[in-house]
Amino acid sequence: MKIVMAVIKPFKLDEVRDALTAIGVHGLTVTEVKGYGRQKGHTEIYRGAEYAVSFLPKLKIEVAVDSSLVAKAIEAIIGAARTGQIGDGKIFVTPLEQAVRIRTGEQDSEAL
Amino acid sequence: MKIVMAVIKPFKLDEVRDALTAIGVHGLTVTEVKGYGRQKGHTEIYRGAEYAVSFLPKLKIEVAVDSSLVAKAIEAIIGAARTGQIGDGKIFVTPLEQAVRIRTGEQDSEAL
Amino acid sequence: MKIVMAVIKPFKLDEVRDALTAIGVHGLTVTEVKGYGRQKGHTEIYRGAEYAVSFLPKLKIEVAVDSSLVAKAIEAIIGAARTGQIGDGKIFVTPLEQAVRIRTGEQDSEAL
Amino acid sequence: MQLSRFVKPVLALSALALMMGAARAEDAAPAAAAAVALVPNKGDTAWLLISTALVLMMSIPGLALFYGGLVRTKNMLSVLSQVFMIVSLVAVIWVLYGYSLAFGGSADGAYISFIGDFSKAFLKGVDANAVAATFSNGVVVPELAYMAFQMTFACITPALIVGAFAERMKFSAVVIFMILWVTFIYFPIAHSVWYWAGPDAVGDAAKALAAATTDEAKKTAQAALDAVNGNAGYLYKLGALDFAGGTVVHINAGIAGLVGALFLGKRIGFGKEALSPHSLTMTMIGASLLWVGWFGFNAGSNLEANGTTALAFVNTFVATAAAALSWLFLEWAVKGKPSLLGMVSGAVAGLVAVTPASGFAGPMGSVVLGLLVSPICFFFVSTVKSKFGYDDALDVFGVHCVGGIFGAIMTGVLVAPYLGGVGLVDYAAKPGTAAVADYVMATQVWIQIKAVAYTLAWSGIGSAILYKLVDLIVGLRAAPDAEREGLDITDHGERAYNY
Amino acid sequence: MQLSRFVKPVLALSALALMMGAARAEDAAPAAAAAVALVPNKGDTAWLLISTALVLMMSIPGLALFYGGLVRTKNMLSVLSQVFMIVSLVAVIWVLYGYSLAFGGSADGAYISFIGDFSKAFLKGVDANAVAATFSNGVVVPELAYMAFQMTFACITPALIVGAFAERMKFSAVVIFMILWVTFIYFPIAHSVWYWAGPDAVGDAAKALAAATTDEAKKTAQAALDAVNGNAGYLYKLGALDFAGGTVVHINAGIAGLVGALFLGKRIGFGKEALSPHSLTMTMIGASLLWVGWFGFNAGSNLEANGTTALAFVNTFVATAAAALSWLFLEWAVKGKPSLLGMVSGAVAGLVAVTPASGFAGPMGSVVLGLLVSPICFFFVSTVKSKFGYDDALDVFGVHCVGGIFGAIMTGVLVAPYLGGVGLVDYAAKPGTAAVADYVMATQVWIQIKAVAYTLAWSGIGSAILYKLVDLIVGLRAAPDAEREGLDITDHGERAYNY
Amino acid sequence: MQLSRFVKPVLALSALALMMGAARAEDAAPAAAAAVALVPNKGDTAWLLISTALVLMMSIPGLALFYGGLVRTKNMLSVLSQVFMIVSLVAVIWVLYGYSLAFGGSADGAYISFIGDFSKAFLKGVDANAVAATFSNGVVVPELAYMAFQMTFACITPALIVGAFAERMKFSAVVIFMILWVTFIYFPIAHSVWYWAGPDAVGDAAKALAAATTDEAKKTAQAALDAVNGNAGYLYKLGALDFAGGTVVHINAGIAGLVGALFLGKRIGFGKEALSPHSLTMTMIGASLLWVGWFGFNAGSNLEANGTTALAFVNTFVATAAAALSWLFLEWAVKGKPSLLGMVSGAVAGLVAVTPASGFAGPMGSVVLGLLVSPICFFFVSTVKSKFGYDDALDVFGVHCVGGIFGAIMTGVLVAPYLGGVGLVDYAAKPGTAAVADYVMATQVWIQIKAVAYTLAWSGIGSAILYKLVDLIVGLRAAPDAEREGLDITDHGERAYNY
Ligand SMILES: Nc1ncnc2c1ncn2[C@@H]1O[C@H](COP(=O)(O)OP(=O)(O)O)[C@@H](O)[C@H]1O
Ligand SMILES: Nc1ncnc2c1ncn2[C@@H]1O[C@H](COP(=O)(O)OP(=O)(O)O)[C@@H](O)[C@H]1O
Ligand SMILES: Nc1ncnc2c1ncn2[C@@H]1O[C@H](COP(=O)(O)OP(=O)(O)O)[C@@H](O)[C@H]1O
Repeated sequence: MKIVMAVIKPFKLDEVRDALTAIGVHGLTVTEVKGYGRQKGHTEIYRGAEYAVSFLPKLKIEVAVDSSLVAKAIEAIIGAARTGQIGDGKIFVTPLEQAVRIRTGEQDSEAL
Repeated sequence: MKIVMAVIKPFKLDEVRDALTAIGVHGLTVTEVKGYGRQKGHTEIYRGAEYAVSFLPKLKIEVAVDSSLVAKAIEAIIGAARTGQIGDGKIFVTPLEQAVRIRTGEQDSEAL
Repeated sequence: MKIVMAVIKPFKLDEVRDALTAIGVHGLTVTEVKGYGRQKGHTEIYRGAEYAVSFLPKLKIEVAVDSSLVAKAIEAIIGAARTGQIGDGKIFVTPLEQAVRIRTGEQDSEAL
Repeated sequence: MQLSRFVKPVLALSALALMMGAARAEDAAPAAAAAVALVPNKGDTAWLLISTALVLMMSIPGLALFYGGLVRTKNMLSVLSQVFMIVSLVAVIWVLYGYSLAFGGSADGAYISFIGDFSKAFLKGVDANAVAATFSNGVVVPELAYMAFQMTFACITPALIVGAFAERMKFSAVVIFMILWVTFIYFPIAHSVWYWAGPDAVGDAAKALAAATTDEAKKTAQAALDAVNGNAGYLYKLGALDFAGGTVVHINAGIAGLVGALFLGKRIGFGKEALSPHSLTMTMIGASLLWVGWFGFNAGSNLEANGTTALAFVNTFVATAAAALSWLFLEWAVKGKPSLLGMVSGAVAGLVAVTPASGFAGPMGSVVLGLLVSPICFFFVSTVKSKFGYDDALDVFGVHCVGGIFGAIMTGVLVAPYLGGVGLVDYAAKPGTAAVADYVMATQVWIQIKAVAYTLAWSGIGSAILYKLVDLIVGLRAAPDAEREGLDITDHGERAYNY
Repeated sequence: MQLSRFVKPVLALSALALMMGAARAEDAAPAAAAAVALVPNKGDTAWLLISTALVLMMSIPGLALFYGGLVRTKNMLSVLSQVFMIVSLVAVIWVLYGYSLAFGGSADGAYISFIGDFSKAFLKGVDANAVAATFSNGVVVPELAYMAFQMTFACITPALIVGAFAERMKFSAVVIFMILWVTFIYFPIAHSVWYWAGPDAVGDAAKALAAATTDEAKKTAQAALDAVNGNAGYLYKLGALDFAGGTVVHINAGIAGLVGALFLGKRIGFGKEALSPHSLTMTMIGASLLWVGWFGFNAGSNLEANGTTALAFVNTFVATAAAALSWLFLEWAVKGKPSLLGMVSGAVAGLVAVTPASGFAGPMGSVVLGLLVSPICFFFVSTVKSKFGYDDALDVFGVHCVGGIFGAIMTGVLVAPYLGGVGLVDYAAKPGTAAVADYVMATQVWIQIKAVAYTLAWSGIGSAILYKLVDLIVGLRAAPDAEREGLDITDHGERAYNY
Repeated sequence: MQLSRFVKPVLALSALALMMGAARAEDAAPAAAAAVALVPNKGDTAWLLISTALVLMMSIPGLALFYGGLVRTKNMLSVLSQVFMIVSLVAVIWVLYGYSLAFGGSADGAYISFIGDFSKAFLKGVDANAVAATFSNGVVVPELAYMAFQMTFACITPALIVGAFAERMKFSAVVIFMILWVTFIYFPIAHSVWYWAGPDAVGDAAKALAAATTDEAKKTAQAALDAVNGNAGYLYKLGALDFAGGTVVHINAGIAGLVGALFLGKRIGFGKEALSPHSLTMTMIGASLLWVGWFGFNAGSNLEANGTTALAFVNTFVATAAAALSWLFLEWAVKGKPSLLGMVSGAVAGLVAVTPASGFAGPMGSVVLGLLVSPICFFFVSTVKSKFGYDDALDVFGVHCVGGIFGAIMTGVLVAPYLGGVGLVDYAAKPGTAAVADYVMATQVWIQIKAVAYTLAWSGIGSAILYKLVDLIVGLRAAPDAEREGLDITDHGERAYNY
């Protein structure tokens, strides 16, 4: 099993969710984050004092999937989240050793 | 070492924290997240326009523990967070290769 | 590749970011979290009712880096985030198996 | 004889004339006509109307925010909705029959001491030309303005109660309870305290008595004067002083809140989890608007814009300031930190306490009143509440009822002329003027205590019955799951914030 | 003859005197002097000034918060900025030439029915001693106070429009559009509805006619009276009733909003994503302040502080309360949940509907008006909007225009004396008093419908032209990326919240 | 002779009578009695009281939110607490001895030009029947109302200062500093500017002089008139114009703020980190309420409700609007974006600048004043502040002091009748009326500059001494760790938001 973690632009959430459920993902967890990267931020000015804001609002999506689904999941995310502009975000895949459903105690694939 | 990451219902935080400290966990990190899964959301209506809200507020708990403690930690979390209803959440276990305490530079088990 | 995840004090963000970019890290993702640990919290009193607040505001930084950069990154973070007081935080290193840039589809090192 | 409020329509005077036995309709007519000839002063009208707007602002957004800030995010809208709904609901009920039950009435009703009648239902006879009496002989205000001013009191009082059972009562139960509560508790109490025949009616009857020469005429005139004096609410006749609503508003709502908190039981997590206020910023805005609006409440209760109005204004200002400081420094001393919530709670306690006293006490008396009320309320909301373990969520009992009782009793003290108070008045002694009446502190304090006890009993018992009734009809309490998820989503289908 | 508002400077009277042909300047002088001798009542002045402050509070922060709470976080400041900017901008324009275009004018202008002139530009002649007429013979108010009161109406009306095209119009476009809109739409409409010669001018001319003995004198006097009656706005002369601005403010802004929504097109994501309100707390604060401030708007429109003022106050109170309940229970029945947003939307709909009727209807009529307006508006904002698919973001059309139209027409009904209304007045019949005029419901309703149609046409067509123009100059709509990022950052370089 | 404010109790007149030497107590009595016979107009009383409520609303919640929104979340409650505490504290001090030190005083005190005495301590003699003079001969208001109105000025002025040292000063230090500051800085300055004998006292003495026939009598009468004229504050006697508190409130608080910012040093992170406002929404609400409340501040300062009140109202309206636009467009031009914070900062700058001028300038003058003040303040808060590097956190100096100075000086210009101003008055020239006095612009501007300098010196030096003193007693600055964690938790044990 893997955890596929994607950092995306906030307004792409619904599309990514739909793309993932379309390939059989039943759950995911979303976190509001601030991203720093190549995408340039903006300047805020408060009474003449200018602040460069380089952290931009992004959403982090974490999906635990069977290893077999990883490639499809990546594809689905890219398909839904790409705008072609800098700042579209990243996908990171990390190993997942065990998964448990709290309600039932089911393990691993059953738990997802 | 492992990172035990649990997604739970928000009002269960204190109980989970207590259960974990009871088995010797000294620290944890909590994030407010939105979860999508089998638990159905609710409908919000604003001036007649209905929106189905499928992302529900959850808390994500991350605990770095010695591998030996993983089973106990899972048990503790299940014991505290289970209500028996859909949406109780998941526990994910991922490998942790290195841990450092910033203040002292202590490593791994010492750092937890 | 690894994911270096650090939990730090909020006001240290800018310094940590600068230290990381100085060693060639081009991006990172920040999350507001609440930390529970050795650092004692404070008491809040509302109309005579006292509540012990043991979760403190922290920032979690996640940086995906080439394995070769891990040591340097840890060093940079420690250098920037240490105040010497309890609660300075932790650094956790976890394996990263794959990285993809959504915009271009670039993989792994190229994607970071 | 003491100051209080009253409405004197032409009808009332005519009824009075009829009651006099000797008077024929033709005789009454000129008197009535004379009364009609009194034209409101535009300065008074302006003041009464702006005061009315200020009191509405106390409820919405004032009270709604004060309370709303203190609950958890997930119940914010439920509090705001309950307050807004109550204001709207009671305003409509008020013009339909509430005003009549509180201020309508003719002296021949046996129940006149306890409740009005339906003579002014649907605002019958209350048009742009109708006038209402004030506390000064020969001074009237537009009755519609008086009616609207009183309406805002009827709107805010039930809204105060929701703080006690916040975060757990079903919205449907709140709606039904409030319809019943204003009808069976508020209107009668308001009538008991504030309904009387007005200074001119008293003065005219006294004048007639003085002018009577034959024994027969004297007897008739005395009977007429007695009838005028009898044409008043129970607590008014008792001689209870309540300038702007210590009993009617605060004790009344406060005890109903306590009973509600007991009936509904504690919130899930009470005493275990931190049920921290979700936005003290909102609470502070609410408290500030309460303070600002309370000038309308208290100084507006003088109905006119004169020196006494200014006195009530100043008393409201300084009692509040003193109580805010008093709570602040007490908490600083006792708990180690001076909190904003403590300070604004003190301010509200001061406002509550000065309400019945505002037109009677002097400024220095009000400062003392403010300094004293905070420690008492502080003791109730921290020590007493945690000792007895009831979950009066936003301290409606601890602040409004306790502060109201203290203020009501102290009003009997601070009215003392030798303490800077304005003393008591007698409208019959020198007809046409407000003469000085005898004042004995112990007597007055005892009257105040009786008024407090009456209010506690009526509202406490009555509210208990109503809660029980509503529980039987729709159930009072939200389901545990709904309570956990928050009433905003479950009762209203909305969320307060989507940042 | 019907009630409306008016300004009677010395100049106007003199001009009138000149027009009379026979009158020499020397003759006019005493009349003018007599007019000058009228001294404002301080109660009226106090009421008018505080009403003015209340109406400003309706715009900022009231309306700004009501609207701001309903948009997404990223556009909060854009809404607040647009409202604040419009208020500031129009206030300055108003004293430069707006007041003059709306309320300046002499009867010899051929266009007098449709717009004023520049005779009062830069407030010429409007100093601390100038007075303006009210609706009562012999009663005046300081013209500066009248001018300031009217200024707040000119400020809030364009601000209402921004709700329709919220979250997508460029700030620069809003600035330019609003300068044009008040100049070409608001000032003329305000003039058409509210400009007239005042009760004393009418009364004096009628008195002169009555006093005329010779045929020649009668003819001259009749011509003079005709001139006075002709020296009024088009809709005023039509006999349209609009106590506080149903046509001028709500229909006017509402239709301009709809046209704007159509011109700008839908927001990105409209109908697909949840565009949930970011803070219903702010919306509730805004709605509450609108309610409180609206007393200034409606009851202030009586200019004096008398019984009619109290009537307008009460009508405003209860129509709003009834409409809030009506929407609440309807939504509860239809959608299953009683929402706060629904309730406050109902309250605003009630405020809108009662605006033209506030000084004319009786309280019970206002309750009925409130109960009826909510279902109608509800139907428009839910069913009609989604059927036609236009993105009137904050329902300016559905609430203000639709509610305004309903209120305007119902005013013709509820003014009926047999429905508790105040009836129509005639200032010429018994010169010096406001005599009762004939009232036929069908006639009056037809007049009201004509006034609505006139306003819809003028504002609808005029606004369309102005949107087109501004689109050509700077472009109306923000770039898609800017819209997605939010106008706060892209237009203003700030963020509303940094928690 | 110029307009300013004053209190004329019976006592003062008697004292005056005694001073006249020739006058025996018996002679004084009728004069005093005559003065007592003046009854306040209810319209004036209504206006003064509602103005008082409006000024309280400026502080809480207005100013508190305006400031609070600009700090970081972690210091929100500290700002709200400081403002609320100051208001409460000063209100109590005011009735104990503050009012007396500012407005009490008899002419025989050698220090009468600089401070009052304790003759009105504990509000001695200030009861519901006492009256205070206005600026019109023969017009009085209830002294309690006057006292309350002035109280709100004393409450808001020190609250303005906290913006300068926000986010770093200990709460205990703020408490002590403010007690000292109002006592030694505010009361004396208020006395210097606003204390005088009133129009009737001047008129009566002048009348007596005119009536004197013998040389001896003339000499006595002249001495008496001199005594009346001498019985006034220093700046008043200088002839300084300050209608509503440009010197007393804004320059006074502004310079104290700057000194505080210098004493306390910069916040940790100043100039390095982004110290962004945590809620511009709150700042906008605050600014709006400041604007609305400021009508009470400025137009209320006329004490009466007449044409001049309307003038002050209009000036306040348009100067603010013009200044908001001016800042908006300037920032748009210079920084590329029109920000909401800029616009509301401009509005506040406009309000500050028009404060001293509000009753003296004409509307067009006020528009110009508004347009000019914003660029000046903008220059100070952006360029000057960053150049000198002081951390005046919320720009108390840059907006209030600089705007106040500009407004004070410009008042000397805009009062010019040929610029639409109202000119100067002389109460002695034609006793019983406010006659026109000579006006020379250069002279008046020079007087204004001297008043500014006096205020800057007194408050600047005095404040420095007080900061030093408080630093010695409890220390001014919070510990670095506390500052980093935020004063809400460390000083008050609460958090503003728990979403
Ligand atoms: N090395 C990294 N580790 C963690 N997160 C990263 C890293 N690089 C980028 N990100 C995240 O991805 C987001 C997008 O990256 P950015 O460089 O702006 O554009 P792009 O994805 O188009 O290359 C950033 O805002 C940040 O949240
Ligand atoms: N595959 C997944 N990957 C990541 N998080 C998940 C996944 N499935 C569920 N979750 C998280 O767990 C929460 C609970 O899941 P849900 O399916 O609603 O109920 P249950 O845990 O009872 O099966 C979700 O709200 C989501 O946050
Ligand atoms: N075992 C753990 N797993 C995850 N996060 C932890 C763990 N221990 C500590 N943390 C995080 O690190 C933060 C700092 O830890 P703490 O024990 O307070 O101080 P120190 O880092 O100086 O030992 C905590 O607030 C928490 O967010």
